[in-house]
Amino acid sequence: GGNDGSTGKSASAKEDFVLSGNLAGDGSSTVAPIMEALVEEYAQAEKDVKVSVGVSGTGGGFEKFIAGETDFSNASRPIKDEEKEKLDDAGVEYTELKIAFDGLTIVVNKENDWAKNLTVEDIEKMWVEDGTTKKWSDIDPSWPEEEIIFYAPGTDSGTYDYFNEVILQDSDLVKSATLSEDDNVLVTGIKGDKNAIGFFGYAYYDANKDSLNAVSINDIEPNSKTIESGEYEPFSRPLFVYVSNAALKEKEALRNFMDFVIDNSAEMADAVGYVRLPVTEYDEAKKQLDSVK
Amino acid sequence: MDNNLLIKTNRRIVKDSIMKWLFGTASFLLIVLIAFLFYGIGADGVGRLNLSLFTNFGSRFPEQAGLKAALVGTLSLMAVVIPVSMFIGICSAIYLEEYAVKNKWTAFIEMNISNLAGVPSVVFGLLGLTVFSRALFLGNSILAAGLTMSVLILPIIIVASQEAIRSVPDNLREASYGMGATKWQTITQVIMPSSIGSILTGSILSFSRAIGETAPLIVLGIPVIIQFLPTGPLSTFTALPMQIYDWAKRPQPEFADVASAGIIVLLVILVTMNAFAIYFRNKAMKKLQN
Amino acid sequence: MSSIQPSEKMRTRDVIAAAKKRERFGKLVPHILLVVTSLTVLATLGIVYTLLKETFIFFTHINVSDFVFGTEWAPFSNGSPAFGVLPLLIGTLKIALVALLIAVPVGLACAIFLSEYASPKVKKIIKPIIELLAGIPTIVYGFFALTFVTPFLQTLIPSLKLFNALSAGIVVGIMILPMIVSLSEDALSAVPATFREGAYALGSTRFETAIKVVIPAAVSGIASSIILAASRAVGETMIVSLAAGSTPAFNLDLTGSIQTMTSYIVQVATGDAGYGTTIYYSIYAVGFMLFLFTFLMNRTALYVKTKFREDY
Amino acid sequence: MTLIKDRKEKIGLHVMKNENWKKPVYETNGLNVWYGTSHALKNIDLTINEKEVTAIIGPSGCGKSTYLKTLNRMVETARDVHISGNVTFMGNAILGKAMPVELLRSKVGMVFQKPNPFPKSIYENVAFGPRIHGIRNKVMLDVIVEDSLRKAALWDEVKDRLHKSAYGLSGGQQQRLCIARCLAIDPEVILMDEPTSALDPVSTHKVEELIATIKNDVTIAIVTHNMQQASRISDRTAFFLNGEIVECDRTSTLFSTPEDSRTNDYINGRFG
Amino acid sequence: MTLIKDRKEKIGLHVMKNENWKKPVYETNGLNVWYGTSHALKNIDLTINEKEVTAIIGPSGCGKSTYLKTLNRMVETARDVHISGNVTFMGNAILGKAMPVELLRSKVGMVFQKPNPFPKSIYENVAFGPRIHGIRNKVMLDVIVEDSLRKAALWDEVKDRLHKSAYGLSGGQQQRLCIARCLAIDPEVILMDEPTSALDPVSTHKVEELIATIKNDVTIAIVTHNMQQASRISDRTAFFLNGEIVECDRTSTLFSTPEDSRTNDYINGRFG
Ligand SMILES: Nc1ncnc2c1ncn2[C@@H]1O[C@H](COP(=O)(O)OP(=O)(O)OP(=O)(O)O)[C@@H](O)[C@H]1O
Ligand SMILES: Nc1ncnc2c1ncn2[C@@H]1O[C@H](COP(=O)(O)OP(=O)(O)OP(=O)(O)O)[C@@H](O)[C@H]1O
Ligand SMILES: [Mg+2]
Ligand SMILES: [Mg+2]
Repeated sequence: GGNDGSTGKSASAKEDFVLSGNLAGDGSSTVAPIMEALVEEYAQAEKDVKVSVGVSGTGGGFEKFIAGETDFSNASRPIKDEEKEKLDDAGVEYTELKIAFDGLTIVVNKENDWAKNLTVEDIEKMWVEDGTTKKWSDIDPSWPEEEIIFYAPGTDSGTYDYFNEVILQDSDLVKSATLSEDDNVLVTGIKGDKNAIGFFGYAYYDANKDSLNAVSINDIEPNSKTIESGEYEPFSRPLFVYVSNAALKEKEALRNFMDFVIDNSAEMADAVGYVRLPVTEYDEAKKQLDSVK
Repeated sequence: MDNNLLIKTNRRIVKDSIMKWLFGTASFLLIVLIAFLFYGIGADGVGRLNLSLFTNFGSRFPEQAGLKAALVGTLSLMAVVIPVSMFIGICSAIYLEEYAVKNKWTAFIEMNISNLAGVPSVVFGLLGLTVFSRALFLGNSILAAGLTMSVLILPIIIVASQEAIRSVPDNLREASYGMGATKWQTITQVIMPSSIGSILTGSILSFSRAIGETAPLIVLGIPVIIQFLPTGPLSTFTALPMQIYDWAKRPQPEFADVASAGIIVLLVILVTMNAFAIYFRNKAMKKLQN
Repeated sequence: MSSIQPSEKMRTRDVIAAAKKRERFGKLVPHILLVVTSLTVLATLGIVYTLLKETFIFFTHINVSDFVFGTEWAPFSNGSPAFGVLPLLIGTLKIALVALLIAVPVGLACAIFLSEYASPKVKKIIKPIIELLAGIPTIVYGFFALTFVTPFLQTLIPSLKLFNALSAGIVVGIMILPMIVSLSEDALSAVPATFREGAYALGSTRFETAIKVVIPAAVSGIASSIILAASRAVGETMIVSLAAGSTPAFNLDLTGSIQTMTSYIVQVATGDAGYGTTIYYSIYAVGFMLFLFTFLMNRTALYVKTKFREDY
Repeated sequence: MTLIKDRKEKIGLHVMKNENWKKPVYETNGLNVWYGTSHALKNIDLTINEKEVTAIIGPSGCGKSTYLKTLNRMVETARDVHISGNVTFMGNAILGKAMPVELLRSKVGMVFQKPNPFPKSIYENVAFGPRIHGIRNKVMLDVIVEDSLRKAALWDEVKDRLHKSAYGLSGGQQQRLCIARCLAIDPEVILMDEPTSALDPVSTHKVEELIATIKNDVTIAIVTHNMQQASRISDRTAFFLNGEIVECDRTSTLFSTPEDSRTNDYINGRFG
Repeated sequence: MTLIKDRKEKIGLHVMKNENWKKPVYETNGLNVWYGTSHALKNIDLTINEKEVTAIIGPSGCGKSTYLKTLNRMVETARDVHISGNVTFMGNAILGKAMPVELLRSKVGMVFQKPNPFPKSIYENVAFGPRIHGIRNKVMLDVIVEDSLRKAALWDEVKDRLHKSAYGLSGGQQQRLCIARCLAIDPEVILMDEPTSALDPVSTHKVEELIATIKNDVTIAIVTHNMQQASRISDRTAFFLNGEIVECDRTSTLFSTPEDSRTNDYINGRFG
């Protein structure tokens, strides 16, 4: 438990007091890289505030958040109704903060010189299970008559959830797809197979640009600009931090840290391969934070 | 010489040599495999083995990422695991070997220990989460993880200690009792000094298991993003295998090298511990060799 | 000699007083130790309680027989989530089977070599190295499987998927090897030297002695070592999570991605599934299943070891 | 030797006034010992006299060791042992709860067939007994260790390496060390179970000499398979067979004119 | 008996024509054996003659077992053993690579101090040797098993439970079973290392009788610590001390008029 009391003004005799305390967060591993960057920077600024962040997944994070074990929870999807209910039951009030976009990127093998662009409908046709074996030529007759090899994030991931929401719409994913919780594994898989296609977070594409091709969606190519502007639609999803109001009121350090998060998320998102939100979103978040008094 | 017998015997000897060669090759292959494994895992990480790996906390920059928190965390974890598991383990072994009368309860305890030894580590994680983290309000502290790991290796320590105590020759016990020593005196002054070497051997091997176990830590939800060192047993922390697991999942390929470097560090710790275990074993064996 | 008279060495009064004091303490000791020893029972109770509590809730959502006999495991499916545990069970068995196919022959060969052929010097070198293998964290093995074994096997079997039961099974086999080697070697070494002497003196070769005398005499120990190793393979988590994939498969194919009971637990523990959902409770049900499974295997090992022990 | 006399008077459990030559130390009446269902000792009646050497002979498995171990109740450390009958030590019944075994054993030393020094230094081996009986004083321990090693005729051989491991000693030296270890607790009786059967001729000779010396101060019961040894060193000899006493008499009598033909057969090597 | 004779003629390693009474089976010249640095046998010269019983006596640790085990090269199974010198068996050098140990041992049986039957049935124990030497034929095996058990004077006691575990037998029966197991490979020589020291008087007697019978067919070398046994059953006796041979002579001569005073001391029980 890292939520033992934080004493903001212990050195109140001095003018510039030193913040201290323990802050605990947990949640999505997708949010982890940006969170790590933020924590790393914050540790330089406030040496005595000890922030620890786990990566138990969005659900696991909420579980702890509900139990009152954490001060904030990272999520790669919006909170679910079940979780809301449990939070209500536990009497935990929270504030939802958006901190960055993760561009969900559809990628193909470097040697794939045909699939440069796909429409949302194409994607749907490819990825929804309908009992047939899918070939590239099914999408466009000029494309090779070879079986498509699918790679996708594990079904228990926020990325998958999001894909589900925008593409599958509660139909099932192609059964032949190779699923992995580890996105690096997907990268490796797609690199190794000419007929492969897959999707994962933009950060993983960003780190492997040299060896993978990203597919444009409806002629919009994924890059930080198109994602930030929302043009790369509907494949950019927001990443969230849920913070406990009670803890915010109680812990000076938490408020300080959250301010830091809002102020620096844009920069850190760029740094670790995510995409910053429009400035207005951060201002909105700031307002929300300030309203918790 | 009788030719027939000679030929038959020679044929049997050839068969024996073939089998020896076969068995020997199997053993040799195993060794090669280990070398291969070490090389395969470690090769990528050698480049990242520098001082900053040990003095830095985790970082978003692969070249700056370090193990400081994980290393200290693992050491702190062991600071809980070693005394707790050894105390309970040795006490149990002494009880079972020296005091227990064969009744249903001790038979049940023995059965229970052997079963516990076979419980998958991930299940121990679930135990730790429910009992230590939640019911005892220890959260994901060093203490919670330490107790979980202690329970996990406890059966190994008990069994190893039981064997060590059993291998103390009876004539030493006889000598001690014959002098009028009580049971407890015999245990503390004869049996323990004679068996502590082997007990340490078994314990060290089980500690190396505790150092490398990942699944229970994952289930406990041990954090990986930490920029500070633990301050006490109730502090949150991270541990080597968690850190390695996390790095290995990062998008940037450079992090894979950092993970490899972390694995090298972990393996070096294990090899060192095994070396100590072997040292203690040899010493213990020498001690009882009369 | 010093001025102290040896006559003062030990007086009966002191001896009796000291003996009484020790006796009082001595009587307490076994009780204290018994309490400490009983903590292990508490640990088991803790495990059973932990698992059962949430498993019961799970079974208020899902029918027991649907769980135990169901052939589809699709907890995240949007249309029709299914919680039939058999695919996980089959995945687990595939891993254990491949692992045993690797570990039993190699392990026994190695154990026989060490106990019957190797000189003490060679044994003294090889045994610690093999023990080292036992100490390597399974997460390390997991990466080994994924980055080394699978690519290598793919050159032999082109149809092999990136995640597959085969390479995970092989590496689990390597992981349990030291267990088989060391326990079987113990069993072989425990066969009294007089049996070997008897056989050698009749002109048997080492191989004949091993096959006809030593192994039959140690068969219960060897069998129990195999069962214990199998139970370890069943409970193995990280190798499988990293290298075998996470696609529950109800088939007998070894080249494709599978999911085991353990890797499902880790998947949910690190994944984004909602707290309080059926998925959340399902990991306890699977955990309980796993616990029962390994429990039965350990009981069997113990039974084999004691029931079929040759009394020499 | 007067030193020892002094101590003895102060310690005696049960002080006997008339120093009769045949004062019994141990009296055994109708002793039966079972290991589980196997009847190892059957109705043994035997008296062991003070400051005599009593030899116990008999073929393997006849119960010699069992009898000896009953005398200091070590026999009870085996599993599933049942004892009936009566054994008194200096007039006190030793079986049952009457006397704590630790007390009995601090009055009765035992030396085993295989020398069994502890894996400790020579000094620590000898000091072990006094220490467990509560003597902490370093000077006193030094005195006891030296005294005991001298009496065991070992002092000169080991005085320069008191703090080296006892396992560095030869088998014969180890056995004498075990005797010294016994002497350090200043026992009334020393029980010896084939103490020389693992020793070479020279060491055997030394131990036999030692027995001859210490029997002036200590009562000795010795099990041996060597008939000549029994006749050389003992005052009285008891012949055991199949868990029973066939004959017990003055050694010279038993070896020259045994009453029982089985005794005769045994001492003439016709079996065993 | 004729069965055996027949077989013997077919197999005989080194056929000797003149059936001289003193034909040597084993000749040992300048044999030295070291265990690591400890010199267990020093310059042994000894001849073992055909169809005689040669007894080897001496105190514990003098090298008796080591010598016996050199004769079938079992000594090499110990760690770190060095051997020099020359030993011939029926004229063939047995040390070094010249003769495979398996061949030597199929001509030389061995019986150990503690009976060591395999954890198999009585039948399987006796059939073990013939089987590994390639005899598969059931009828032939039956004949060999019965023949060997008869010669070991055990047939009548076990014929109704041939397929029961050998562990159901008493110690004495087990020892005779081990002798039968040896006889089944039809050896030229049987080496016996204190074969009766773990047996009761009656069993000892039976084994001694058995030795007296089979010595008509087989050469026997026996280690014993029982001087009377040596004098009862052996033709020649060798006295070992500290790894050396002190004396070797006809048994009657050695026991009545030993040349060496140490022999005299030993056989009169002055040590050991
Ligand atoms: N701990 C034990 N459990 C069961 N039986 C035992 C035990 N110790 C001895 N016996 C049996 O009791 C009988 C007497 O044994 P004991 O050791 O007293 O014989 P012994 O005369 O000392 O023989 P040896 O000369 O071989 O030492 C033997 O039959 C033996 O097998
Ligand atoms: N395997 C071994 N390793 C090292 N030393 C040994 C080994 N076997 C015997 N020795 C030593 O060699 C010497 C001769 O031993 P051996 O067994 O031949 O004596 P023995 O005459 O048969 O004695 P016993 O009557 O006790 O059986 C002894 O000092 C013994 O300690
Ligand atoms: Mg005895
Ligand atoms: Mg011997």
